Amino acid sequence: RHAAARSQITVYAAASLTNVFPTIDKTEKYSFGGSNTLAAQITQGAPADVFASANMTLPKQLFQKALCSKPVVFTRNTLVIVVPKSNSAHIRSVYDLTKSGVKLDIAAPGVPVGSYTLQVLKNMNLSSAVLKNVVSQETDVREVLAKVALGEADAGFVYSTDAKTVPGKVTVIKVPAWAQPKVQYGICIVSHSDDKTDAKAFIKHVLSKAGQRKLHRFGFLARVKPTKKN
Amino acid sequence: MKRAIGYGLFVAVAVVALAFLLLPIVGIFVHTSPGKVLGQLSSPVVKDAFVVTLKTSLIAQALIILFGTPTAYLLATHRFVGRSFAITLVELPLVLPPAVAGLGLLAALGREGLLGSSLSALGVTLPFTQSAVTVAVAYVASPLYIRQAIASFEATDPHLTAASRTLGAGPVRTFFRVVVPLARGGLIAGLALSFARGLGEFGATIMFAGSLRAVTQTLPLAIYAEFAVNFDTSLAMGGVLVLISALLLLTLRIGLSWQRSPSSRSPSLFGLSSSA
Amino acid sequence: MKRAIGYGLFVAVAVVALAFLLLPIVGIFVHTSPGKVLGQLSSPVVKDAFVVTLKTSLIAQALIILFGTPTAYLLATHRFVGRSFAITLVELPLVLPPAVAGLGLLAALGREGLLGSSLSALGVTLPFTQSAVTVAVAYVASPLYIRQAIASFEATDPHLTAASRTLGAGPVRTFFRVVVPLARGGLIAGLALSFARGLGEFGATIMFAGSLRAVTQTLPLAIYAEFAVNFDTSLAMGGVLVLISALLLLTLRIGLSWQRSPSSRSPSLFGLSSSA
Amino acid sequence: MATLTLEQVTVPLRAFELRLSLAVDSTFALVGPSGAGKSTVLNAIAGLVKPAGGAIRCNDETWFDAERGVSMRPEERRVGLVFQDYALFPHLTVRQNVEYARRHAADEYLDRFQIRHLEHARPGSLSGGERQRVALARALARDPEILLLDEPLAALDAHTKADVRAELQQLLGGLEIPTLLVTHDFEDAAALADRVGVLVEGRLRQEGAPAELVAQPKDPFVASFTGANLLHGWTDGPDGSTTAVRLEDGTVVATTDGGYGAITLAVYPWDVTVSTHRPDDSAMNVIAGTITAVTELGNRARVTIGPISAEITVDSLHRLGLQPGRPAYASFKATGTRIVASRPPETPS
Amino acid sequence: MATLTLEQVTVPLRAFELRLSLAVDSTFALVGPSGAGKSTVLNAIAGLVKPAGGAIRCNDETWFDAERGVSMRPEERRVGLVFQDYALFPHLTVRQNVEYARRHAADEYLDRFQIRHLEHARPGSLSGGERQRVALARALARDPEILLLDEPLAALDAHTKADVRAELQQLLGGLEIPTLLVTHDFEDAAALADRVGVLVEGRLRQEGAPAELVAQPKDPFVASFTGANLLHGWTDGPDGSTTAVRLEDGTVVATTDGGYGAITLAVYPWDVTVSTHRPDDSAMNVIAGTITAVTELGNRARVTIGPISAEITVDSLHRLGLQPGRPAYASFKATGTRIVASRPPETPS
Ligand SMILES: Nc1ncnc2c1ncn2[C@@H]1O[C@H](COP(=O)(O)OP(=O)(O)OP(=O)(O)O)[C@@H](O)[C@H]1O
Ligand SMILES: Nc1ncnc2c1ncn2[C@@H]1O[C@H](COP(=O)(O)OP(=O)(O)OP(=O)(O)O)[C@@H](O)[C@H]1O
Ligand SMILES: [Mg+2]
Ligand SMILES: [Mg+2]
Repeated sequence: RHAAARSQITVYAAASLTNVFPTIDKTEKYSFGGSNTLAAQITQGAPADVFASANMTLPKQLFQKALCSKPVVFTRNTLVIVVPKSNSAHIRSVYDLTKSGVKLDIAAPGVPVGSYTLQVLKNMNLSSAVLKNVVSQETDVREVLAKVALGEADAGFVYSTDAKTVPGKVTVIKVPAWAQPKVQYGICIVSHSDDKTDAKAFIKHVLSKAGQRKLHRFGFLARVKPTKKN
Repeated sequence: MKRAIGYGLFVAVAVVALAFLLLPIVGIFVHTSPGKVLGQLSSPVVKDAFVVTLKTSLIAQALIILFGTPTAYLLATHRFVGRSFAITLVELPLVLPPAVAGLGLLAALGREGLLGSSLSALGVTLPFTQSAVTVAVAYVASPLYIRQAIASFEATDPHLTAASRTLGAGPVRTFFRVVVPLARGGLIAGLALSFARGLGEFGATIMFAGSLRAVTQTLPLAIYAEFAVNFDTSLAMGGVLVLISALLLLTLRIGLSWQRSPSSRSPSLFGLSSSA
Repeated sequence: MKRAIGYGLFVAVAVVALAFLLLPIVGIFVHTSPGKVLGQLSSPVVKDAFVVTLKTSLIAQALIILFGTPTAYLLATHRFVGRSFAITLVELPLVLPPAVAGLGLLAALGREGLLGSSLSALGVTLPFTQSAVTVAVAYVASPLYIRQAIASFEATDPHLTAASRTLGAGPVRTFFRVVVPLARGGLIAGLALSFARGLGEFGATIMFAGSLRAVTQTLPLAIYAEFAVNFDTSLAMGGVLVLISALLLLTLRIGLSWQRSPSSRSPSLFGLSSSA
Repeated sequence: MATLTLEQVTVPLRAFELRLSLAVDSTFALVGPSGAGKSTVLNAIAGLVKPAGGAIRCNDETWFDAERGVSMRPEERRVGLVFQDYALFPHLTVRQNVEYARRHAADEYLDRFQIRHLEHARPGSLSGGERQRVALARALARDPEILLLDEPLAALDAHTKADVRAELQQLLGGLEIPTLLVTHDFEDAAALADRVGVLVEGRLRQEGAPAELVAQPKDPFVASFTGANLLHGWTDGPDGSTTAVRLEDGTVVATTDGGYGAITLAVYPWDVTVSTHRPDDSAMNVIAGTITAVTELGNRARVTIGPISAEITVDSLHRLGLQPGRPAYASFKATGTRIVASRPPETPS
Repeated sequence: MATLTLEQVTVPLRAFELRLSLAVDSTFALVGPSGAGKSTVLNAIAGLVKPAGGAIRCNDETWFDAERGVSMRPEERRVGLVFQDYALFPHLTVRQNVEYARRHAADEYLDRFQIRHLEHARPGSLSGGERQRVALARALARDPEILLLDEPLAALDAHTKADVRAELQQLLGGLEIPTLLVTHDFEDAAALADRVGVLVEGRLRQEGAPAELVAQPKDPFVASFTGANLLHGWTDGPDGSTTAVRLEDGTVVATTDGGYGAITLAVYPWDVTVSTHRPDDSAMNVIAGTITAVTELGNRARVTIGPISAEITVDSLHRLGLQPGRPAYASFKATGTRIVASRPPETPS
């Protein structure tokens, strides 16, 4: 088919991809949202052609139910700590999160970023020391970011790409690379798509050099070729 | 005097209550600045969302009127076994967290839902279409209209309906020529509430209809989507929603009170407590 | 006959409407099976969430009664400039998507909000506390009570308040001894709605209060959190919420109609349309 | 003229059961106290209330028959029902109200009831008399076979009532359809109807021409309704042509009616005369007492002495200097009394 | 006894302005048509409506004075106001209603008004008369300096009205506080009050003892209110001791009152006699016409002939065979007429 005759496909993509995907391909229709919600909707027959999730678990689950093709990793993200510009709790590193009285906001364990957060803390052996300061477990990473940006929470774990969307409102504190979880974004073709060719073409485009460059510009990390084990 | 203090306390409490209700709205406007709010009015995303919202809301309210009015009338005028259950049923959508309501709608009308196969046999797929937005809004907003309609119908003078019957009009003609015109004020008030609730509907819509720009993305969904990108903009969009809704409610209220005033009760006794 | 058809159409429409309202609830129960729903009743998460929900709801409703009742009374009995605005203000929380309402609450009462410094000077921090849940619920649910209360107060016979005044009772004693007892039915009905709405409140709560088990996690928040993990369990929890709310509404309704029956209107004319 | 018949129409009500047979062919007034079931009768005829038993027929057409399971709907029965509160549609103009039934052009009725000039007004702005005319016009424009009037005069103030009553009187005289009207005022019933039935707790106590009811009330209720004084007493039975009755205060009065045991006597105020000295006439019954109330109206005055009221001229009132607090004597002939209830003493068994 | 005075009390109402001066020291009845402003007067005295001007004083205590800016609140004025609909608290028992003002133990009033046996009943289950007694007891238990009664008899049906009126008459006679009552029925006013004022469109048309108003009505309104027939006509002025008035139908009648131009004559029904032949007596005024209505009540009957109603005995009615539709003559003496309005012809200028 000619590119010109190509019909518009519908891409269900994680909320953190809101800014970058339209720069990769602005002709498609996008529905951005929490990966969980999107997955649930696809299960219910939502008219999606492509599903781009903020983790690999959800697309894998769909794959197991034969609801989508075998997912591939198309980008990676890192976890960071954000603190309000005022930083009234004087947090300079992950270790400051153990100070008593710090109001730490994280995402719920069921949400991808929530499970990554727990993993980081586990990797750093800080689980119990830090988790006692948790004041809320949000259902969406954006809620974590909002509460830090509004100065209500003293700190929160978010994706580094999220932190970039509220410039001037938050200060980013890096999490040591060795403690970083494997934050892999998976993409797959939805089984009931009636335009699999175009869906395949879209995924190819995302995985292409140009696509990867765009992702990089918005703070995403280059995809690492999935290991054979996956 | 003790009594004056008591009365003053009343006023003070009311002022606190109104201030509490006002504060978050002021908060939104202060946080984003009115200029930003007005700027949002010209954003294409907002425009698309506004069109979707208006279209689905209008259809949903039309459906609510069409189906809700006879339902309310029958519930208001008949005493039957299970009436309490039926009225509770009418109120339940109000209780459900909207997201659960959305899941319920999926479970009922989705592809795999109770009626899914019947619907697809008819060639109808509801979820994730604009019709789904309408259905979600109608489901969530209907209790506010139906409740008020029941109250209005219960308040219409049964002598007038009886008079209509003895004058040769059947129940249906009586309903349209007598009952509805008399209950009009209450019905419009109920509709205003239901419309307002529908405009702000989020949880059920995102579950049942998804959020696709220019198709199913209503203003609240756009606000949510924008929230992931820039929550200042999203707050400004919230401001837009507040403005539109307030304008709508006010217009309705003032229009109504203007029409109703001639038949309103004598102001003399109303004035009483204010002069005290 | 044509007329009988018209009437039949009415009944048919009402049946469709009620079926539509019932379907999603049936959907939830069918999807998860009643057994699972009942099983959820013993889950510790549900128990914690239930306690939080009940506690915050009760306090929120108490606040709504305490502040909403005098507000509604003043709005019902006084004609003043800006009354329409005040009533619109009372209705606005209904329009706001709850998440926007939550953001508004943060912008107003948060640490960095409009009143943040004043509050922290008093040693009060609201966000992330159970009080914040109460505030969010009160904000979102209050319109339903206040609106109904205004309507009930407007309907009380001004002669009775006047009589109370001439018998030597000041406005406050009149309010408690005459106005409130007479409006009681309406007030309770409004409270039921507001309570129901409060039980299902999600968006404003998660924004303003966050979600922490046994502290701020209400049933709807628990349902949502579970949704990310296990769709079926979350639906079952939704079923629990439906059960509790329906039971609550029904109890109130039946209790009320039982008390009200002696003074209710003559059934003869009500029976009219049913015999037709 | 058409005829409406009610055969053992039965409606269970809260405190009692309504059970009534009735034939209406000219103007019939149903009088009775509040709550007697009067409105229920009209509602049953109009089809607004479904009786539990009996039959209602109008000119050989069966509107209701419990046994045959017939029950025509209100809109199918050709009745013109005028409600006590008139039940005009407040959102429609006078003309639209009259046109509601769509049977006849409204103009004829607007003219006939002299409400043409009000045709664009809404009921809310009409006076009581005007409202009634509109309600009548609306009911008659429906082309009814029978006219039902529920308390046609109760909603009017005394000032307009006299006028409206006279108007109504003329109107009913000119109508060619039977009319059943309901009122709790015997005077209105007498003014408007040829025949009057007294309904008490769902049963017809007495039926007849108004004058008949005054002349021969069957029971104390009918008597007091028609304006009589009621005197309660005890008698051992007739003695010759008269019966001696010992009243509650000990006074003994004579009546030409016969009775035995506890009895109630009816005496009309216009049969009672008042004097300041005990009359010599031994043929008279005399009740002595203090004047408790005096009401003057026009050239008549009503004077209440103990249990009895007398109607005398204002001239007599002034001549005798009758004033509340003064002692006086009320006297009436034995022939002016009627025994309206008697209950023989219980024999110990 | 205390005195209540109203000095130029002014209340702007929808269609007109109420402006009234009044002194009440015994029992005063304010009569007038619906909407005249009667209830507004009571509300102003009770403090439920704030006048725009004037003053209200009770026993040297100033309750309201526009100029001095005094306006006591309703609960501070010691008035006992009985509302037209009684306004009993439906959610309280009879005893709780009476105790509401907390001034006196309820028992005294429960006994005095014979409602002790009802003390635990709620107002909804009481009859009209019982309700009124409760309302009175409640108002008096407040220990008022003045009693205000709004239409005390309007809510009652005719059957109980007579009893309640008699009761009320006795009660008001025994009270030691001034009473202002409002009614639209002149007969009730005459029965209950020493003095009567006729209020029309916010102004007092005439004030005096009931008999004075009947004898000397100042204008047509007062005349018709007291029960007179009104005849409209035209005269060129008195000629000797009488004035000849040409009525609308051409009949000329004579009156002993003087007037000029368009005038209105008042004639009371009891001053009118009816005959089937034109009376020979040339001193009589005669109006010929067809009988349009006949109402019998007791031994009296009211016969309407054209513009005039006559009250005659039932005996005469039957003797003369008077029936609607028959021609008849109504006659009355010149001295029985009163000119209640006259408007001189406009002189062309
Ligand atoms: N549908 C009903 N079921 C049971 N009782 C009823 C019903 N409708 C009316 N009643 C009762 O029946 C009695 C008669 O009512 P109805 O209205 O016929 O009286 P009425 O003679 O017209 O009185 P009024 O003069 O006050 O209008 C009343 O005691 C009333 O409470
Ligand atoms: N607060 C008010 N402002 C303006 N007009 C009023 C007010 N209250 C009453 N009115 C009008 O003033 C007039 C007098 O009313 P009021 O109730 O005093 O009459 P009333 O003589 O008691 O009549 P009724 O016999 O019908 O009770 C009416 O025309 C009424 O519509
Ligand atoms: Mg009735
Ligand atoms: Mg009045």
